[in-house]
This record gives sequence, structure tokens and C-alpha cells, in this order.
Amino acid sequence: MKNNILIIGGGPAGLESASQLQRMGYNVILIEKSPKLGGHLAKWDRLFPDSVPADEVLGGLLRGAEGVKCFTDTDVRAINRLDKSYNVRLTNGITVLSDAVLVASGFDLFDAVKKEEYGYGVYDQVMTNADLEAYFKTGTDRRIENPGKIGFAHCVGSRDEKAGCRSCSKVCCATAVKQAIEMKQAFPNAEVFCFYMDLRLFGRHYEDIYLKAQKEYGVRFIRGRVAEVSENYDGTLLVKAEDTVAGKPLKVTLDLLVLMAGMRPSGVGKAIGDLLEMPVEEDGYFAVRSGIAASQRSPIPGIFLAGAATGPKTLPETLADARAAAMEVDRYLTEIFPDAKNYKQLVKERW
Amino acid sequence: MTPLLYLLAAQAPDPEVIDRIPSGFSPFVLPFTIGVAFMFSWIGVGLIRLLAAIPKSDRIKFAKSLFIPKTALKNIKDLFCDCLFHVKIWQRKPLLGYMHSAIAFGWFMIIILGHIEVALFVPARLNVTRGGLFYPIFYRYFVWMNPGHTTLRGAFFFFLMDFFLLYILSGIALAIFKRFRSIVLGMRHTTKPSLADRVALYSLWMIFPLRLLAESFTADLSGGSFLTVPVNHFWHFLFGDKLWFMPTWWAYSICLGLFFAAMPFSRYMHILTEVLWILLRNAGIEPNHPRKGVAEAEIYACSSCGLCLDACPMNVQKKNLKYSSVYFIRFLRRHNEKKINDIADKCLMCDKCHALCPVGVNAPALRRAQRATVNNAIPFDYSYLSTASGSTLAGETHATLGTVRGGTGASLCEASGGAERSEAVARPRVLPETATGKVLYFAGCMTHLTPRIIKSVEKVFKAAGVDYVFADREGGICCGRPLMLAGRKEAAAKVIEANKKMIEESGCDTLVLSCPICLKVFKEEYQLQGIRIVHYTQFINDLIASGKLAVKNTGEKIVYHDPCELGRGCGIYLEPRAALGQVGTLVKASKEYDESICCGGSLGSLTLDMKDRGKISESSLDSLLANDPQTIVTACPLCLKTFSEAVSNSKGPRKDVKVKDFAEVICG
Amino acid sequence: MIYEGKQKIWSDYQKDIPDDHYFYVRSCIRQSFFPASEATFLDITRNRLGKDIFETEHHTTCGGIAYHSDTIPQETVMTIIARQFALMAKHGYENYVCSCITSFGLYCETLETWREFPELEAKIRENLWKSCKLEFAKPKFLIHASDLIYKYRNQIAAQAVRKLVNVHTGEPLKVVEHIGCHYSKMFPSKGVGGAEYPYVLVGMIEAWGGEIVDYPERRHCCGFGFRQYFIKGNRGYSLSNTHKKFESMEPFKPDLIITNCPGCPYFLDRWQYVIAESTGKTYGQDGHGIPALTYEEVAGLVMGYDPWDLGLQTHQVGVEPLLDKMWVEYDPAKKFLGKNGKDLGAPAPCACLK
Amino acid sequence: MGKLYDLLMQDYRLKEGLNACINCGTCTAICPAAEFYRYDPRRIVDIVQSQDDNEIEKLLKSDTIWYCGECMSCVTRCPRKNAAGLIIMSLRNLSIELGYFIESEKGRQQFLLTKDLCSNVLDYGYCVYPRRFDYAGHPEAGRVWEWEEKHLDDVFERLGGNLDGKGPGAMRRIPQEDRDQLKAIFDITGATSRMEKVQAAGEKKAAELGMTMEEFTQMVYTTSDPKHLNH
Amino acid sequence: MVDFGFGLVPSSRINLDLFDKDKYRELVKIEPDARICMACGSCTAVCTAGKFVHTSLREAIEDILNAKNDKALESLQACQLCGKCSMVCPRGINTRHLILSINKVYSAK
Repeated sequence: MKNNILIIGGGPAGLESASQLQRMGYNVILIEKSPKLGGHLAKWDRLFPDSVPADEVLGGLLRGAEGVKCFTDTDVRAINRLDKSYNVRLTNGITVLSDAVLVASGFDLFDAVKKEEYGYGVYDQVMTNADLEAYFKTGTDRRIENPGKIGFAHCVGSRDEKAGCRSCSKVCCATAVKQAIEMKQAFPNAEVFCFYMDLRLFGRHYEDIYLKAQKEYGVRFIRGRVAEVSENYDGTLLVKAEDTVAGKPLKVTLDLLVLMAGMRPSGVGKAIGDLLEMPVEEDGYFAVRSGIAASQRSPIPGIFLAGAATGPKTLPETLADARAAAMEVDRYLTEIFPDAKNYKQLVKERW
Repeated sequence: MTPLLYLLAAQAPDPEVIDRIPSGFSPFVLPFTIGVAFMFSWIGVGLIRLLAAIPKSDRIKFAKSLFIPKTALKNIKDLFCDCLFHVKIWQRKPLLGYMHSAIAFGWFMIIILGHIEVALFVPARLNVTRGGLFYPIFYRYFVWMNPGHTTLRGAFFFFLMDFFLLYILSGIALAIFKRFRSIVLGMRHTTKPSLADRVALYSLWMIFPLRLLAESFTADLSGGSFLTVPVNHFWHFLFGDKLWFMPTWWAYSICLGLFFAAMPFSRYMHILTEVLWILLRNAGIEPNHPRKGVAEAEIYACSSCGLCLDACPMNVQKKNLKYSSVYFIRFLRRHNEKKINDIADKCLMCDKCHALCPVGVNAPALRRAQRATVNNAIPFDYSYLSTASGSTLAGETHATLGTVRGGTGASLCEASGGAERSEAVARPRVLPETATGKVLYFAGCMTHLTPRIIKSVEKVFKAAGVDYVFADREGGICCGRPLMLAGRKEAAAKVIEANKKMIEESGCDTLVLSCPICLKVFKEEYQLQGIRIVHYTQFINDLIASGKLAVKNTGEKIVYHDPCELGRGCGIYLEPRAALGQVGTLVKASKEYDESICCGGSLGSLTLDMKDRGKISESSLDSLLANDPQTIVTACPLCLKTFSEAVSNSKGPRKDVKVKDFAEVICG
Repeated sequence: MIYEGKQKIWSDYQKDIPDDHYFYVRSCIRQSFFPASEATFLDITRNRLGKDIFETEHHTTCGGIAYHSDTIPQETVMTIIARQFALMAKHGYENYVCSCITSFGLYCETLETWREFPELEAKIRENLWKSCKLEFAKPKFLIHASDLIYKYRNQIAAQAVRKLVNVHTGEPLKVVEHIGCHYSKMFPSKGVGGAEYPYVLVGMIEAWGGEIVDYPERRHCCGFGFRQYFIKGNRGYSLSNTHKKFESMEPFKPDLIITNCPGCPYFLDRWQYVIAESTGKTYGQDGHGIPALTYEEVAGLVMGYDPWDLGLQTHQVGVEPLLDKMWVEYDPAKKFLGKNGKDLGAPAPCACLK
Repeated sequence: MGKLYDLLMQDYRLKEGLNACINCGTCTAICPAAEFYRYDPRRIVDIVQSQDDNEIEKLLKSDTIWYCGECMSCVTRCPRKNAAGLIIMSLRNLSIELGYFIESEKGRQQFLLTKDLCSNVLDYGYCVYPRRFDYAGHPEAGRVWEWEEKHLDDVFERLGGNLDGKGPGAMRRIPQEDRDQLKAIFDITGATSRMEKVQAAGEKKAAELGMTMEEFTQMVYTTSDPKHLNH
Repeated sequence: MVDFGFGLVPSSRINLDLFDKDKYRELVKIEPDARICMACGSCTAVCTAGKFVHTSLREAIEDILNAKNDKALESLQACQLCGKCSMVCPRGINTRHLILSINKVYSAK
């Protein structure tokens, strides 16, 4: 055994698959572009639906991946495909000869500035879900000073063809409900409004937190997408939407508006994908061999995918996907890879 | 009677009984006298206020009722059966009945006999100015028995007095025991006594032992019988010849005084008020206010016995005990508006407390009256009903149903027409084109949520060849009962008026209802002249009995649930059972007929939440499934829906029990 | 408000505006109500900036108002537009500058629709040939007249005799910008600065020393609504929309409103008059209104044109307080004189609006 | 799929303006008409995409489609690239084509609009012509317009205009040949026949209502039922 | 004041700033279920009164939250309290009490 496996991306998907593959006895090399492992998880405070501390989950992932060779601040400089392995030159000068490459490049948060009408980066009191998590972690944010009225705008950069992203980001509804509750906990006298188009609370316990938000915290859910944000003379925000249930336009003055920025394909991941000539689908995420039967395999033999690199996923889905990817890598390295003579034939039959 | 008693006394040649204390007074009688005088004046004033609060017409009705022989006879019967013998309690809980009747009847007899004794032996003392108020009570203190002239007559009374004292004491013993171990007497819950209750209660407990003590201390002077005389001997044996008996008479008097003084503020007020309540009730006067007038008699007639605690289906959860009728009445007495409203709103109106109440206090009616004080004033606009019922006139066949207008999806063209609301008025199809039948079937709102009832009823009607008209096939208006239950009498009247018009114009002679909620209000409030109002269980049972409908007995083990409004509400218990007996084998529920437990779905309660309702459904199911039936049959759409959901939500084998509607089972 | 955030967005919406040789088409409403503005535009571009800007007497309305009042079919308006394009091509121009925002939007939409549905363009070509025996060429650049002033804003500033500054306080004037809806709301990339934070007027104000005011209803329509104004019974709609904007800008106390749309300055001006006369409410200082000027009028003021040459007397809201703030010299006596000092009398005074 | 929907789909504005609507309400949220009329553009788009001919017909005969001011603000915000404004325009177009517009109070206004605007275009080559913009009919144009109206030629002269003059300039007289071309365009592209159709529908309606054309015109110009408004 | 033959038109825009927090708190206190409506419309779909005139508990709840208290009462004034809505509500809202409570709280001036 002891094949080399290169994992690109040190977020939850990369860490979990690294941990699994290492356990199987492979030699795992994990690279991470940023200085820190953990991806977006490292920036999050608590996780829906049960408000588990993100650090706790990340700690578990990091412990699992102990022993894996991790290079942070590292990107891929060049990749060339050898007979059936990959020769990967990293930006830190190291060259890895890898028998399988697992791309776990994750996602980028939608750049909320692009939704110009919401005024992120223009109006003082507009922030994103990530900003709010940072506030929860650090306890400070210049925008948050005992807000009386707080709004959450769902679907910012999701289900929006104008913003170039038709798909649903899957996690924002639950995140918004979670954050709405957390804001109510922090500011019990605040009025909290969630502007949604559909509440996509499909997971286990998700509906419970929705009910809890209504019943215990009195969060107001308004079915209508935020259409326009502007700044009042006193610096508060004027938010307009339609209450589509009532069929009437609506306005509300808010002290804080939180934009639920959705998931976009990772820009860094895209660059690596280009090096590997990995195909992407219309939505910008990497294409897979088969969306149902082989969703961890790239169309290119020897290249595997895990986590949000293949589309928006919740954290448990990402971890499950990472474990599945590890199994797929193992299957490839034991069933297809060893037979050098028939490699091409086997790929044709079994990839 | 008095002259006769004097006559009897005069016949005695030599006094058998000698007035021991010529003044006929001793200071120890004061506590009693004060207490009883206080009570009588309190009651006197209360009675005047109460009668004043009754509308004049009712007052006249009341006065007249006292002289109508039939009512008078019923009054006497009820007074004896309810006030003295507590027949209703006997019927359900014999031991408890014995306890109540021992105290009530025993005490009553002791008072009567005491007066007879005075009348016989010292008739002059009956005069109020000569101690008539207390003398008969403390007779044994004031007299000296002439040992040379003992007669059988005297001994007879001594015996009777001792007998009834013993009788009472046995009741008291049970009462004391009940306070600590109520379950033995068949009560799972007992009332929590208030302060006045406690004073009166402990006084009551003490009165008769003290009387025994006092009378036995003086038994060698004033005579006694099998109880007092031996006890007297015992005292002599214990204390020698010098018995100083004043303290015991004082204590006896004080306890009596305390009891009577506390009485107006305690549950024992019922002892006297019950009499008035029975008279008012039998006169047919109904409360129009939850606290004033007749209601006052009613709430003071409540003995706080607590039988309603066990009757109430909500009390399957201990936290709901506080919503029971007994507490409702207690708070009514105390004028605690907040609590009164809370309790009034919580009740399911299943009427079981009323059915089981020994004094027939109609607490649900009082609750409705209370709800009315809050809810009757809520504004409403039923102007559309006139249009709705107007369309029932023959020839109106182009019925269209209104669309429900919502935010999304619905047509918005009307949105531009300002008359959106009025334009949306639809006319219900009340009578189809071929309205020749004399039978009108009215399904009601709830039945429309359980279409299987409608389907089965129509199937049965068809099989039996019933020529009928389906009054509300396309949906009608509400019967008004839910509004009545919420205390919205005026609103209900409008709904009733509209429905009544529709029914009268239909020309039917029989109105068949499948919803007991409708049935109750149609029967009580609609006053449909010449139209027979029947529940479909009755109607179908008649069809079977007259051979028009053939049914097959499948031998299925069936338990029948008595819906509140059908059983307790309309007294229909037997017809559904008779019919069901023809299609299956009926098994018993542990509580049935008028003790049937509400399914929990009742519209009566305004504030009971889903969880609490679920608990009630569970307990009702427990009762129904006592004898392992295969199928639960009910004859109310609300029960059907509630039980169906409760069964499907429950775990274990219970899930396999089928819940069916009466008509569904009949048509097999 | 984070200014850098806006700058970032502005940098994303820069529009190619050609340097010279423009084919100019007029606006029906501006000609009718603000003839001096178009005259000033031509004077500035031709005489002050030395640009070649051509106007032919043969061009007509684009039909936009009739079209947006739903009185003529889409094909009709497109054929009229095609005829305008044919005139441009005939005179050898390819930079099409229009004075009207409705036209500008309609030209954009037409070109976009033709791009998407070439068969429609062919049909229009055929229509134009059948009706006028003309052939058209699509413009290389389609620009609005305000785009041109924007482009030359700094040159204008260099020639300016005064700034948009309150000379009494030394503070910059607070200016509200109002962009015609059809400028960039349909095609954000066709407008300088995009649809949400258009820069076309903001750029001018900044260059000329004023301070821009961003108020909540800034993006909102003036309420013209075509049929909603032309029919008297509908005018409540139009009035109410402007009213909403003024209620929203009121706390910011603006000195001036600058517009780039034909109808907007008329409505923002006259509805203030109607609000004042029918409710008593005024939005400027001491019972005055807030002057709503065209960008040419503002450019003319900073360049030292005589206010009565600019036609400021045809605004119902008096401009004198603004002129005083800017230290513009004017002769009140000449305000309503005709050419060569002809006495034309003066408008009747308003009951409420000063 | 309905017949009316098919007719609508022939309109390029609908082809351009209708993608699958997700009912998010951004259009209504910022719609100037939705704020002051009983109007919800989202629901209109929803009805059109339902392809339900009954509902579409109701729409075509209703006041609802005439509330829009065609400011096109909705176009900016729609996340699905719909254009409610364009959809309204194609509905109005069809309503006029089928003669349904005359059924509603607001639709009927097309009678007046068509008459005035088209004749402005054909007679002068302008949509708006100051001599036809009278203070009496437009009191809101203010005292200053009252004055201008009196001295129109002088004011234009003073302001560098060329009212009814030769050659280029503001409000010049557009040469007859150009106006002839506009007429030819009107004839060929259906505008002329539309004018005739609308005129005839108006005359018929006036007769139905037992009004003279003056009365009818006055009614159409001034009436506005409060039912159009939200309260 | 001059009459121009037309005038300002009232805005129908829902203004959440006008929402009456105190009254709502009062409502929630007597009927907490007010908070848990998810606007599914089941109540309105089965409404007995709704067959004749516009009646909707869903809308009434919405109207209250949208600061249109009078409209909420209007949406309920035809209600017959028949209770069908309580049987179909997926959240188990005690609809009848909610209706009564809305009336009690919001008809009190």
C-alpha cells in the first residue's frame, strides 16, 4: 500500500477524508491555500441546528487528521499527469507524486457587494452572515450596538440569476433561523424579521428551530425577497420587500440587516480545476462522474471530489461525502490502479 | 303543628320532664345563638338580594311554581332525595352516599326530633322569646327527667335521639376518614378546602362528638338512651359522681356557633341554599348571569363535595384540577374575575360534572354565562347570512361557490373592483332541483371534514330507500352551537335564524343530523314547529327496527363511545347501541353512558391546547379499550376525527384498533 | 454611508463614451418645457468644448411617450427609431446622442431586442423600406446627453466661474440627484455607474463642488407614469410618488435637485407647487420649494450663464434662494422679460409656494 | 395552454419579459403603482405564467393592467430576469387588440390617450406639443405655465427655441415630408388601424352609455373611482 | 387651498414600524399560538364563513403583524366560530380562542 494521495483543501471535507484515508494506511498529503486549517468552519461560531460550537467540531476533525502531512499557505503551481499518477508541484517548492488527487476545495461565500441594491459595503448597518458569526466569536462589531430591529435577508446570491447563481445554497435558511435566535438571545428586546422566499428547512431538527424561533423568540417570517435597502437620515436602514402572503409592498426601518450570503464555487478551487482540466457544470461547481451513483468521482480518472466542491452541502453532508470519497479512493487504488498493464481498460470499465 | 304539640303536652298528668333552669337560659348558649342569628340574617339579606336580581317575570314564575301541584310534588321529592338522602351520590358511590345522608338526614332528624321533644314536654319553650331559638338544641341541658315518671314515649325519643346521633357520628367518622383516604370512598380527588371551609369542617367534625360528650355528661339528669346512658356511666366510673359538665356544653355551643358563623363563607352554605336552588331549578328558571340571581343560588348550592373533580376529563392531568367546576364555583363566590375567566374558558363543556353533580349544579351553563360576559360583546357582521339563506328559496339552483381569496394564486381581477368582499358572496346550494323528500339531512361543518360520514349516511339512506334532501351538500352555515358554547348568544341567534329559515322553507318534516353538536342546538334553540329533529343514530335505528334497512351481524367486537353532546347533551344512549347490537357484538367501556369520557376534541373548550387534549383522548381511549374491542364506534364527526388521530398517534397494539363512524359500521 | 463602497461599484460601471462627432436628437418634453436646456447643451458642447454635434430638422419624436402610453404598437415605435437611425447614417454619424431618457431607454431596448430576435430587426428593416424607402445602420455608440456632460464634467469645472458652494457658509451645496428610470434600470450596464448608484449626475456634482445627498427614496420614480399623468383622473398617482420622494428627502435639507430626465424636473417642480397649494406643505427653506434643475441648467450656472438665459424663470419653484447661495448675479426685473426686453408681464403669484 | 396565452406569446415583450417567476415579490416591493393602487405586479406575472385563459381574460378586461406607470423599476430587481413592465405592456397591447380595454374604467382611457398622443405625433411629429398643452386642462402646470401659455412664442424666442420655425431647433416645425413618413410608418405597422379601432370602440361605448362624445371624453379624462386605491 | 381635481393618494405600503408591540404582547399572553402560524392557509380553505364573504384567520394574523389591526378584525367579523379551522391547522393552533382573543385585544380602543 502506502500510495501517496494529495488532498487539495484543508476544510472539513479535506480533513475528514484525510483522516479516513490515513486510517486506511495511505500516505496523505494535504495542502491548504490559507494559513489555517478548517476552512469556513474555523470562522463560524456555532452550528445549526443544535448550536454545537464550531470549534468543537473542528477540534474533532483536526484530531482525526493528526499525522497527516499538512502544508498550509500552499497552493498548486503545476500538475502534470504521468502514466496514471499525478506529478504535482506545490508553491512551497515540494513536488508530490500522487496516485490519487482528492479535490476538496469547498466554496466561497457570495460576495454580497454584488447585490448592489442591498448596499453591503455602502450602508453602514448592513452585514453578512459571516460577519455576524465573527461577531459571535469575538463579541465586537461596530455595526452592532443593542439593535432594536434586525432583519435577515435570505437568498443573497442564491436563487438569483442576475447574480449569476441560480441554485439554492441549502444552508442559509437554517443559518438565518439559527442566527435570528442567537440575536434574540443576545438582544431579547429586539424585533427580528426574516425575509424568505421559501423556507428550506429540510433536515432533522431544522423545523424544530423554525418553530422555536416563532414560538419562543417571536421571530417574524415574511415571505418576500428583500428588494431594496437604503439609508435613512439617522443611519438606520429602510428595507423594502413585498409581503407576498398579503400581496402588499412593505417597508420597515431596521437597525441592522444581515445578508445571508450563499455559496459560490471556490475561486481557488476553480484555478486548480483549470490546471487539471476538470470540467465544471453550468452552476460553476465541478462536474462529477454521476450525480447519483458516483458523485465523489471526477470524470477524470484518479481525481476525486468531496464536499462543497460539487455543490452546496451542509456540514454533515460534507463529512459524509468526505468519508464516501475516501472509500472511493481506496476502491480505485485497490481495484483499478495496481494493474499497470490493464489500467486503461480497467478505467474504461470501472471508473 | 304547634297547637297539637301543646295538646299532647297538656295531656300529661304529671310532668315527665321538668324545666331544670327556670330562666331557660345559660350563657353557654350565646356562641350558638350569635352564630345562628348571624347566619340567618346573612341568608335573609342574601335571599332578598338574590330574588331582587332575578328578572320580574322569573320571580313571578317562581312564585307560581310553588303552587303548581306537579312542581310542588317534585320539589318535595327532590328536597328529600337530594338534600337529605343524597340519592344521586348513593347511586354512584354508596359509601359516600351513606356518609352524606348520615350527616344531612341524621342532623335534620335530630333537629326535628329535638323540636318535637320540646313541643311535647316543655312546649312553652318553643316560643322565640323564651329561648325558642336555642332551647330545642340544648334541650338536654335545660331539662330534668322526672325519674318517677318515665314513659315509653320519653324512652322512645331518647332512643331516637341516640340513634340518630350514632348515625351522624358514623357519618362523621367516614368524613374524617375520607379527608385522609378519599379513594376508599370512591373519590380519586377531593376538594382543597378554603379557610372558612376548614373552620366549618373542623367545627362540624367536633359538633357531634361534643354533643355526645355533653349529652352523656348530663344523661343522668336529663335522660338518655343506649348511647348516652352507658357513656354517662363510663364518665361516672372514670370521674366519680361530681361531673362538671359546663365546659362540654360550652364547647358544643362554640362549635355550633363557629360552624354557623363560618357557614355563609364555606361550602356548607349549600345545606340551606340547595333548598332554594332546587325550588328555582324546578321552577325552570335559568341563570342569565354567572353570579347573580338564580346563579347565586346555584353557586351557593354547591357543596364542594368534589365529585366533579373525578368527573372532569381534564383532570387526567393533575395540573388541570384547578379548572374543575368546584373551583370555578368557589371563585365565582369570591368574585375573582381573572380566575373565573381562565376556568370558564378552559372547560370542555362535556357536561359530565353537571350530570354527576349531587345537587344538579349546572356548572357548564354558568361557564357559558361567564363567557358571555366577555365574548357576547365582540362585534360581528353576519349580514351575509341574509343573502345566504335567501338563496334557499325554491328555484335558486345556479349555486356557485365562492373562492377563497388569498394572497397568492387567487384571481386578482376583482382586486381592482373595490367590491371584492361583497362580490365574493356566494350562495350555498341548499336545495337541489328535485326537492320532493320530506327528510332533510344536515351534515354540519364538522361532518364536512369527515366525508366518510357523509358517504356512509348517503349509502345507508340509499339502501333503505330514504327520499331525502341533502341540505348542505355544498356546505352550509354553522348551527350556532359553537357560538353558544363561546358565550356569543347574540351572534348565535343570527346564525340560528338563518338556518331556521332555510329549514322551514325546505318543507321537510324530519330533520336528520349527523353531528350531535348541531343536534343539541337544533333541539334546544331552533323551535322548529312540526319538524321532527333526530340524530342519524335514531333515524337509522328506526330504519333497522322497521325493517327498511337490512343489516348483517359480522360479530365484530365493538365499543360505542357516547359523544358528550349526544349522550349527556340529548339523552340519546340506547338507539345507537340497539343498532350497533345488530351489526356486531357490543362490549362495554369502563366509563359509558352519562359517565362517558369526552374524546378531547370538544369545541367547548376555548383554551385547552393540543397536548392537554391529547391526554384526554388517551384517557378516553383507555376507557373504551377496557374490554379489547376491535372497533371504536362513535356518532360524532369531532369524536371520529379526534379518536382517529389519537389512535394513529398512539403506540403499540392500540394502533390496530379501528375507529369508525356509526353509519360506516351500519353499512358494513 | 461608506463612500469607498460606492466608488467600487462605480468603477464596475464605466461606459465607453466617444470623444467627438455626435448625432443629436431632441426630447419632446424638454423642447416643450425646457427649450433653454437643450440650447445650453448645444452651446456648451459646440462652443465651449468645441465638439461636432449635428442636429437635423428632419428628426422627429421617437414615439416613446405614445408607445409607453400604449397607444402605438411596438413595431411602430421601432420603425420610427429605425428612421432616426437612418437619418444618422445618412449624415455620416455613428454616435447617437439623445436628449430624452425615455428615448434612450427605448433605443437600448430596441437594440437589445433586435440582438435577441434578429427576425424582428429584419421585419423593421422591411417596414422602414416600405414606408420611407430608407435604410438604417445601428449606431456604434448610444449615449444620453447627460453622459456627454458627465464625460466633460472636469473640463466644465475648469471653465467654471463658481462652484456648487454656499458662499455664505462655505459649505458645499447639498444636491439630490434624480435619474430617469429608463436611463439604467432596464440595462444597468448602459448607464454610468449602473442602476443602483448611478454616477452620471453624482460625477457632475462632485466635479463642480457640490455634496451629493443619498436619501431612502432616491431610486424611486418621479411618478410620471405616462398615462398616469396624461389623464387627469390618474394624476393622484403621479403626485403621490413625487410626494413620497420629498417626504423622504426632507430631513436631508437639500439645496437643489439635479435631474437628467425630461419629465422629472417638470414633475419634481410642479408637484411641489401642487402639494404646497393643496396642503400648505413646502420642502425648501421658509416656504420656498427645492429647485429641481436639469443638468444643463446646473452646468450653465457654474459656467456663468445668465439664469434667465438658462430658462430658470420657467420653473414654478423660485430659484432665487439658490442663486443667492451660489452668489449668482441676476436681475430680478429681467426675470420675465422677452427677447430684447419685451414686457411679457409676470405669472400670477402662488397662494402658498414662495 | 390557452389561446390568449398563445397570442401573448407572439409579443416580443413577453418573450423577453417572462421567465419562470418564483413569486419572490421584489417587483411589487418597489413598484410605484403597487403602493398607490390595488395592484401587485407579481400576481400578474404569476397569472400569465399560469397560462390560464380564464384568468388572463379577466386580467385583460380589468383595471388592474392599467395601473402600471411603465417606469421599469421592476426589471432591475427581478432575480429571474423577468420584466413585469414588459409583460404589462404586452397584456395592454392584447387588451387593445381584442377590444377588451373599453370594459374597464382605466382601460377606457386609452381612447383619449390614443387620440391625443397619436394626433400629436402625426400632426406635429412630437409626442408633446406645447400649444396643445393647455393650462385649463393642466392646472398643476402652474402659474408660470399659465404665463408661458399666454406668451408662448415670446418665451420660446427668449429661451433659444424655434417654435414652429424652419430649420433645426427646439420645437421647430417638422417638415411635411417627415410627417408623411411617420404617417406611412403608422399605416404599415398597424398604428393607424389601432387608432381607428380604439376610436370606434370609444364611440360605441359612448353610445352604449348614452353619452355624447364630449361627455364621454370628459368622463374618461376626469373620473377615477376610489376603488382603484388601497385603503 | 386650490382644488386641482385630484390629490394625494394614501399609500398602502405595509409599514412595520407602526406595528403595535404592546397589543401583540397582550395577544400572545392570552393566546401564545398567535406566534406559530406559518401562513399555510388551511384555515381559510375550510372556513365556513369564507364561503360567503372574505374571512381568513391567516390574513388576520398577517394583518396584525403588518400593523393593519382594523383589517384583521374585518377579516374575522364574519366568523361563526365553527371550529373547522382548529381541526385542520397543521400547527395545532387553538384557532377559535385566537379569533376571540384577537377580537378582544384589538377591538378594545
